Amino acid sequence: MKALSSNSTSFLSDADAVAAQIPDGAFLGLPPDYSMPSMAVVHALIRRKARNLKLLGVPVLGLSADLLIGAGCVAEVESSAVSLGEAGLAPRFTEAVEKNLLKVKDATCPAIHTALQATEKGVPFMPLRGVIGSDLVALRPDWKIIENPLKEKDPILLIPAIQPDIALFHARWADEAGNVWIGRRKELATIAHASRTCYVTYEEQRPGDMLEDELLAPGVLNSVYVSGVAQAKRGAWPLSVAGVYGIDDAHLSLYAKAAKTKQGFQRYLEEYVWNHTPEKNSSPAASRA
Amino acid sequence: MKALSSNSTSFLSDADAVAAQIPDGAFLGLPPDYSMPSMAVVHALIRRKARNLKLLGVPVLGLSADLLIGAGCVAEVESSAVSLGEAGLAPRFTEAVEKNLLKVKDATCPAIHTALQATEKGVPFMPLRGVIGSDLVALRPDWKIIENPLKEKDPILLIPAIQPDIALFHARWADEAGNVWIGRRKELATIAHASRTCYVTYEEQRPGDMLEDELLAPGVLNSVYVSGVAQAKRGAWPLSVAGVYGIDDAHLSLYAKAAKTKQGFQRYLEEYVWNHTPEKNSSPAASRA
Amino acid sequence: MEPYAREELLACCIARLIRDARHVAVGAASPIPATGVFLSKALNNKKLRISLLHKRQGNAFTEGSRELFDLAGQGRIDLFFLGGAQIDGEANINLVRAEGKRFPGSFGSAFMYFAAGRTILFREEHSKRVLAPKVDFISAPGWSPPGVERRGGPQALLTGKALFVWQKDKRRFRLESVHPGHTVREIREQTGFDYDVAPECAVTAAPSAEELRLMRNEVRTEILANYPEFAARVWPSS
Amino acid sequence: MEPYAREELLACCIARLIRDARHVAVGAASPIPATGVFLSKALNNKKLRISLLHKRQGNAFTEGSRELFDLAGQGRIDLFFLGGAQIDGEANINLVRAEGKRFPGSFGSAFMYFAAGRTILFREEHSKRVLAPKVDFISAPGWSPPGVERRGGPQALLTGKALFVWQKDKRRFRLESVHPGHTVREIREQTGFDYDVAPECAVTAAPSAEELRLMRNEVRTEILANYPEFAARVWPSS
Repeated sequence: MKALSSNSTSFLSDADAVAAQIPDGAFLGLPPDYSMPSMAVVHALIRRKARNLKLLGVPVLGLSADLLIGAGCVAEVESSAVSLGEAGLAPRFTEAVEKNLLKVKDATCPAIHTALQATEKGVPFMPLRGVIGSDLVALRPDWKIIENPLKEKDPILLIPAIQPDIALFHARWADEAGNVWIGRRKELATIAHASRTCYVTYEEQRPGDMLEDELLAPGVLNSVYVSGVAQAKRGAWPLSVAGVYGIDDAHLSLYAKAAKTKQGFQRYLEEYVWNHTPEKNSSPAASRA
Repeated sequence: MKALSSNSTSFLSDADAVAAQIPDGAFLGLPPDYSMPSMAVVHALIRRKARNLKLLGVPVLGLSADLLIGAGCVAEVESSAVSLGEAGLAPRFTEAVEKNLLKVKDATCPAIHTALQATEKGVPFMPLRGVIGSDLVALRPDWKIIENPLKEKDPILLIPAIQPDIALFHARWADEAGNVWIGRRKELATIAHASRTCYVTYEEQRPGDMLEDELLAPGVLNSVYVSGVAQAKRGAWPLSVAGVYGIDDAHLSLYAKAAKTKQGFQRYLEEYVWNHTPEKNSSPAASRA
Repeated sequence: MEPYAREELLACCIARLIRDARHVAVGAASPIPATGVFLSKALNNKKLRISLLHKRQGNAFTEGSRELFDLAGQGRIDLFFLGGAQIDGEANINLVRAEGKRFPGSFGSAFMYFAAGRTILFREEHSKRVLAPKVDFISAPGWSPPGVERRGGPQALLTGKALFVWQKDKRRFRLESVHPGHTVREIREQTGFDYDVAPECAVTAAPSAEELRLMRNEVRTEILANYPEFAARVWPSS
Repeated sequence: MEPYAREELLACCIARLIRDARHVAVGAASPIPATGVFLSKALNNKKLRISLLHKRQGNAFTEGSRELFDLAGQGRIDLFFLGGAQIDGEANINLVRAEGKRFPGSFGSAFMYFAAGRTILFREEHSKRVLAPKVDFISAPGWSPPGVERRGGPQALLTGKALFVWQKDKRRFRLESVHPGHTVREIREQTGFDYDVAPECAVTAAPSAEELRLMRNEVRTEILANYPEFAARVWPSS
């Protein structure tokens, strides 16, 4: 396991500047659609024609992965699932797998959390209950069933630590100290803790240091984990930032329909990624919380 | 591992009502002095003459343990340390150990976190780096050094899961739904997750449900883990509740001096525990955070 | 008898299966199970704790997406729901791939099927394709050999046409009831695996007036916030 | 030369040992190490990140007390401080018991001594009792045999009378400097373990005017907030 960065946070100009920090072939830890993927950087990665990315879904993936896969940026996906949730299958992922164009390492949600928590704690593995008897085990030579060393006749699965090169996500706030407010989306902290570097886009900058505020601090990811931040207003669109804007369900349906064919997907990219106009974002109002 | 409670939270009348829920012989998970021990319930346990408690320090203990030990409530302590911090040694703990009146299971901080996280995740053990070569290992027959099953010639320590009977601590707020706000003191969540039951005293009750508030939610322990709550104003005194009142350093010094002798300790109990008058609490103002 | 939607019948079946559960977690894209759970709470289980994994507002999980699995590992989830691209007669489920088709993936099934107190399998499509003799890929096994730690397993399998209960000792499903409009023979023809038939096997009871009233009022309100398309379709604003 | 307090000299010794560390964590009851770390930052290491474990306000840890250990496990802590009721010539430390006396306990030493990039051992009392031939109890070992994973270990041992550096290859301390008012011979007499003496062993350099100015101004402000008794004693309000 490589020693991880603890430098101070860089303030980058925008999502494209973040995408420039993500080299081809990087192993990216990404949150699910409900937990603030940085869609702004996903779009920027497509624009900079990133290639051979490896994606880790923590613990599942959706629109962010489907866009990157469809645009040819991805060589491999490790995830417990890739889907658009209520909007249905992830069409570009599904087609890429069915045509054997994408390497998939199938996992199960708690195995991914466990693997990242192992890196978070600096241990080479952690055990996980269940899973034994699932065909997932045979497909994962890195997973190993052992006899519990503390009890006789008790088989248990060991999951090795995973260390992404880069944690990438969006957040509501960054402050002047480089701290990031992730609120209740604590999987973002786990990804950041376990990754060698971490880039975050944010809605708004807050003055001062959120760690000085007892009410905000519980939702803060300390800047010690944050390599760089960049502002990206509505940077999770068409997904949501709790308390700021809701999921754009209509846009997700539009995407699910468009991306059913390669041509439809290209037209979607043309309109929403290549000819980038944030004004097109039409996120609904936030729920009141 | 016993299945854990997920009933709804009871609202109890006061700290004494909480102490009545804690039977003699219970295995109590307690936070350190800097992380809101429920001193109100510690006092109530002394008043109700609790006996044979087993204390787990997560990961260390201080005034709360020293009081309970001095008052004869404790049969065993598992902790990484027991001390009064800047105020010096914990005098009742020290004397009890030196006179061989107390069973101590010595640990090291991350081993205790690891043991509780194992219970939190429902696994029977977790590995921990380091520690090999420490005399702690020989004294802990429950700890075991194995060869890393995923790599040759790599000895590593396994720590078995620990499940306290009762998590006990103080918090700033409880709400009408039984949720508790612990802020950045996340070890309190770990203790609660890993314990069979959890009792919390709080400073103030908040109306409604804090989970509905995006800004408060990140610091909330969900009521699913909370068996019972009771109001205890200044319930952490002479220790602190961040943002509400600071540590009463002068009182800690007074205690450290008084408790050096058994007689001095009894006089302290007489004044501050048996003749319980909350008005004696003289906590300094909160730091501004 | 009042007319009702197919979704309402299925939600009623689920509500009747909840019994004395104290804490039910409901995953993504599960509006019918969610409806059944809220109905159970409204009917006869006032203290039932319902944790919607993807609740859009006031989400109960403050430890992120790991908390559901930790809760289950702790034994604090009494009941969970799983589906399957395929489900077989040993209650194995497949969420990964079948007949050249790729599905989203196993999600947390390989863990939750073991760790939740019990699991209700739910899949609307009732066909030999879905209810297969043997799944092409085991995302999560329906049972485990002695010695493999496992807290829970399947309780029942609900489809759009019938309800089966799981017989743990026999490791076989038993047909419990057939939904109105379908027959025992039709079920046999459209099920790819073998199963027993309960001697008392009957027609699934239709939703009562009280069940319908609750679903169309307080339950609808809960569902609308999190499954807006579903709620709008099943209970269009009156 | 300006007069200075003993604590100021020791803090200067620590500041000089920090070198290029990017992240230093300081535990409880460590006002002199904390002073040294803030001095290093003020002097020549502006980007140094200092995490005070028990910072009373604006505490950097938002994952609770586990985060320090996780950070160290991740390799994000370059430098840590440990003390000892006893320390021996192999750099083993004892925080548990000696000569019938009980001390608080091992704290996180058994992990941090391995996981932090390097550790400065600090103990003011310099006596044969403390600097023992062999500790009565190893809370954390000074070195580990090949094959035992260990990121870091001791860098130096600072006492109230002298500074030793750790020679990893030889597994022995080397006396590097003796604080003003003490002699090389006195150190040998009052140290219970054997050690080498650096050929260039000299008197520990006194704090410079600049070091004193910084300690008495910006550093004092930082220390006052977290170690009020210490700050009031060493730097009484002028």
